[in-house]
Amino acid sequence: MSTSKVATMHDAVADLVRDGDTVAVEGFTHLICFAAGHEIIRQRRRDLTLCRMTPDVIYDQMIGAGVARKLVFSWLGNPGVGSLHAIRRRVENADPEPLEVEEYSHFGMVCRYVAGASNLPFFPIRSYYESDIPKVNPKIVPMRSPYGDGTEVYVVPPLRPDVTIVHAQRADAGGNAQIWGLLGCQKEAAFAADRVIVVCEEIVDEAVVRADPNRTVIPGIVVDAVVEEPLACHPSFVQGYYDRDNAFYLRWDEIARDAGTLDAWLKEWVYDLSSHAEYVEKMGAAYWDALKPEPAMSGQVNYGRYA
Amino acid sequence: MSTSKVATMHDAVADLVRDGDTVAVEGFTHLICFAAGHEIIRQRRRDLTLCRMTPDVIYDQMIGAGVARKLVFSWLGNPGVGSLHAIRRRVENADPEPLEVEEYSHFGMVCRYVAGASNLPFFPIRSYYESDIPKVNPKIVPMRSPYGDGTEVYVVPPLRPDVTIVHAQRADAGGNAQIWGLLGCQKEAAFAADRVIVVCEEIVDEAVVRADPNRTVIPGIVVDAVVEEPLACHPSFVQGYYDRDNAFYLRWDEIARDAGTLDAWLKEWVYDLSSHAEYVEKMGAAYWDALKPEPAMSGQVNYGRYA
Amino acid sequence: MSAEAAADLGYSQAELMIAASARQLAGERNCFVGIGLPNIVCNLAQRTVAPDLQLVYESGVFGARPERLPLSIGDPTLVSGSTAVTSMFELFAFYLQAGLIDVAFLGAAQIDRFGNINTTVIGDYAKPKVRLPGSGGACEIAINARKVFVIMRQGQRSFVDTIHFRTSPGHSGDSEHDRNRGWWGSGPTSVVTDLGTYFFDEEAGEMTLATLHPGVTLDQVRENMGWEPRVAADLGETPSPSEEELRLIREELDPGGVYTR
Amino acid sequence: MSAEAAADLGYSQAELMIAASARQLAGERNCFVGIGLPNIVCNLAQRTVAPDLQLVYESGVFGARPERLPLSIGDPTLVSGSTAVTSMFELFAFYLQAGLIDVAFLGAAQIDRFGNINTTVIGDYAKPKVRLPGSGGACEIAINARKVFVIMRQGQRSFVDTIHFRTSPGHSGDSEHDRNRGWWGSGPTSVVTDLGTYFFDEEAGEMTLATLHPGVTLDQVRENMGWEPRVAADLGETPSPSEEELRLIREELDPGGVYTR
Repeated sequence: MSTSKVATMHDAVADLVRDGDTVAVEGFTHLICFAAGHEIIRQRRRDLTLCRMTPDVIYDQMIGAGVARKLVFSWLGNPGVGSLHAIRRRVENADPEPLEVEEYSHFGMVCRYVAGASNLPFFPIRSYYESDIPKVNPKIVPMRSPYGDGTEVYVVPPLRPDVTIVHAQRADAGGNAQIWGLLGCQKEAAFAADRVIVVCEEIVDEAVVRADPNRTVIPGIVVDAVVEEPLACHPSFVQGYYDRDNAFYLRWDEIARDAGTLDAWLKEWVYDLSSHAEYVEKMGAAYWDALKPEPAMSGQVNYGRYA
Repeated sequence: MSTSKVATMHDAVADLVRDGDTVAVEGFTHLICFAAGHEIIRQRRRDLTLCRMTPDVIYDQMIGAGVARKLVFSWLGNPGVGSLHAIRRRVENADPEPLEVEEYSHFGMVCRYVAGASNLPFFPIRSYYESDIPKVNPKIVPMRSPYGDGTEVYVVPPLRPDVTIVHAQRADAGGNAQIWGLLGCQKEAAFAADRVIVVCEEIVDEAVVRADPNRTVIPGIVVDAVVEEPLACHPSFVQGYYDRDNAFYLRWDEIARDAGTLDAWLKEWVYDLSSHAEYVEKMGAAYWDALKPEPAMSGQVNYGRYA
Repeated sequence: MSAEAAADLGYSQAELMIAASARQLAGERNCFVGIGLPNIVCNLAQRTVAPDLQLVYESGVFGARPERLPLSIGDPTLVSGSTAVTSMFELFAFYLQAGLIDVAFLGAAQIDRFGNINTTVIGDYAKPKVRLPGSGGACEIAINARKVFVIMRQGQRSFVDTIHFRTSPGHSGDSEHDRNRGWWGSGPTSVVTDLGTYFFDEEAGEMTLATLHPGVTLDQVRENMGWEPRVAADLGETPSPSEEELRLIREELDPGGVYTR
Repeated sequence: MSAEAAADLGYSQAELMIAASARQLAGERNCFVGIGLPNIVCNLAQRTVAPDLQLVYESGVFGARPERLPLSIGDPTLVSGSTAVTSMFELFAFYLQAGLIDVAFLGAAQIDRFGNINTTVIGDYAKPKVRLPGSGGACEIAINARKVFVIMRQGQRSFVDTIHFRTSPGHSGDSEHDRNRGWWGSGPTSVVTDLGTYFFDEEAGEMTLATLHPGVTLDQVRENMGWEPRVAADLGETPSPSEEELRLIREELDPGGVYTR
């Protein structure tokens, strides 16, 4: 913890994300680290297996940019809007090339991360009964209770990404990350991974973290790099920091319908910029101000000093 | 949530704890609700199956008072002090009567609650290999991974108490309980149970809970009664409210060595009192003042108002 | 029923569907809320027939009190002021799988007479004509929620004789089998469309037309589904939304008319 | 070695055991701390040979910075000012079972030459002479921690040829078997007693005397164990605690002398 893990997004991605890796950028509607996705696009990683419960706009951008050969997921869409057109082109028409898919249900994906995080060879769930999902995914297999009660469950295999990237409201230089609001499956995905990048709105003093240890979701022990990158989740949101940019989600539907438009967007907003800071600047301060919520404070609790 | 579940300890125990029940009073060193144990003794419940990871002094008192016929546990002792003499008398010498025991390891007990809370027929763990524990507990059985990787795990069965009793720093009248500091397995034990009693230091306005929803550990949805009972965990501790009374843990070692001394203690501190409030009064204000820590505040976080 | 016809009645199709669904939530407690119409349905029920209704979102929120109309299942307005926020593992394991969810809403791209639901693909799985979102939580919701409500527009492409992929299981058509499956769920319990409302016959497990919306004929229903429907012996008319229901929808729940116009 | 003899050397038995154990933590990172001596050992190591050592407690605390000597594994002083507090499920699953714990301390009522540990019963399980605490987390700690250190006093009743119950598995005596068990742990790696320090021979998996404490003879060691011990070819003497180590123990870690006098 005494060692700082602070890095730039460029260096974190350059050092820790490799061609051919299995990568999970997690965050369920909340805390989706678009800036990390953009950096992976910018550094032109290839042949990634991308994992995410909800492939959202960020994976449409990454897959549209050609970084991935395979997608592991449980719900594929632009939430509240509709389809992810770049991904659909690849799945439906192999345009410009095929995309392998491996799909689960939400709880199946979550349990795969839990199994990965817990070093378990499988995880049992009560789902998939009489569904066609196991028919198209042979990794989902039935298992009978050993207690003779006749109960059948399905089991899913562990998911152990090479790299998991998550975003937090704040972290200290050692990578201890605190998150509030929707927690998704970030903790499980981080513990399951070989390498972890924590991106955060603010790097704070260790004393801030230690004042409220129950708020720590990911401990520095599993973290390889900490990147301070404000507004990194746009157009997704960060509870207490900025709102979801719904207009962008709607706009993406238009952008992604056409490969040429998508390429132009990538050129303007990813390739032609050297960092997320430039993206933030290009959008303009007024844009960000409009996404900022009024404060709603949590109140404090007393841990007590026991000296 | 609109319905109040507030009850007195007397009424909560009278209504929800029945002879022959499987009862879990959970809390790992922290938040052990002694006052609930005393009320169960006072109401002379019988034939209980008592479950707890660490049977601690509270179960020595309850078992010494004759409420239980069976104990399910993972570590049996007076932490930092030594033995639980009343329980040992029953296990070693059937004095005054036998006590059935069913034992696991800590993680085995935790996973039993997780399975109970999750409606799973079993839960896999990587423990018990080459240990004698499965030899004396046939409910712990080996299972091979269905993925042909040769990995063997052990599985434990779900634990579903009839009643779980937990203590929280605060709860609202609907039973939504917030806990900080050591979390033990209370959440899992509460979700696993048919009936749940939440005891708390303070009943707070619902708005306090709603200001920091990530702090809620047990939702009112699974809670049947909420009891406001300050200092209910003595001699255990409540983070931020009072310290562990180590002197009492040491004293218990003397008290419990002799059945007569133990009975005299129960008469003076349980049977002859009508409530925990009388226990608090009998100890005297100075006693409690000495256990109170200096404040150490958590700081606040901003959830943001999204209107 | 055309949109104009509905407008003539003083309310929109969506408003009628919302009111009809909300009334079915009378007395319910813990409800897994979807986004869009189901969200408005639940909020309306909470203000009318189900004051104890707790809104649970698969994103991990329990007891939400949104100050604005949430635009996604993970809108930050669902978190602020809620009772509890939990990890998705705990939400699916301790709430849903444990049987604490009384009612859940599911959408469908295709549904068959037994309430089997497809949200995965149109066409062949390996080479789909249309790649749909997939299960999300729907598969385990169908299996673990005690009741499942479906709200959707009906037509020849969505109410089909044979779904292309069974994402979420419904009734099997064999009530004996269904009773012994050992899950909390037993297939959808209610379907509300733009034309009428349906329940599922307990023995046959088959979708059965309960009411026709005002101005809709049985022939219109038949024209908009891929099988010959069972019809309740006491087929009635769906009650119109009350003044109070319309006021709540228009003034409080969807003042912008995003989902209801 | 009698307590008086140790006093003559300018330090207590406990202080020697603490210093000897702490030095073995050089360079380690994540340590599962027990209460009592192991707690002092870890705190001493953090201040000397292992500045990056993180103190992890099975009660769910990571990165503790206790302001006082904790009297139980769940002392509130472990929580205040720590880096993270987590549920016990997560601590055992995500930290321990996942292989993140580099070193753990275990106690023993009985230990055999292979490091198998009994903390369950003396005598017959069904009718025990002495009912001991049982496993607690010990069984999974022995299996999942990468190294296991034992600190205990030795004698004929604790260092036994045949333990009465195997609570926590040690080495098997078959190194080929041990390598293929597929766990992180491989039985204890170090034992420090009041008489000497031991390691486990890699091939035989057997406890081997590495050093004798100052003033202790090999015969004394033999008299205090239930089997004929293996002795390292280069059997040496345990280095005495340094001035700085003694200062830290006496002034900072156990000023009341609760565990060290």
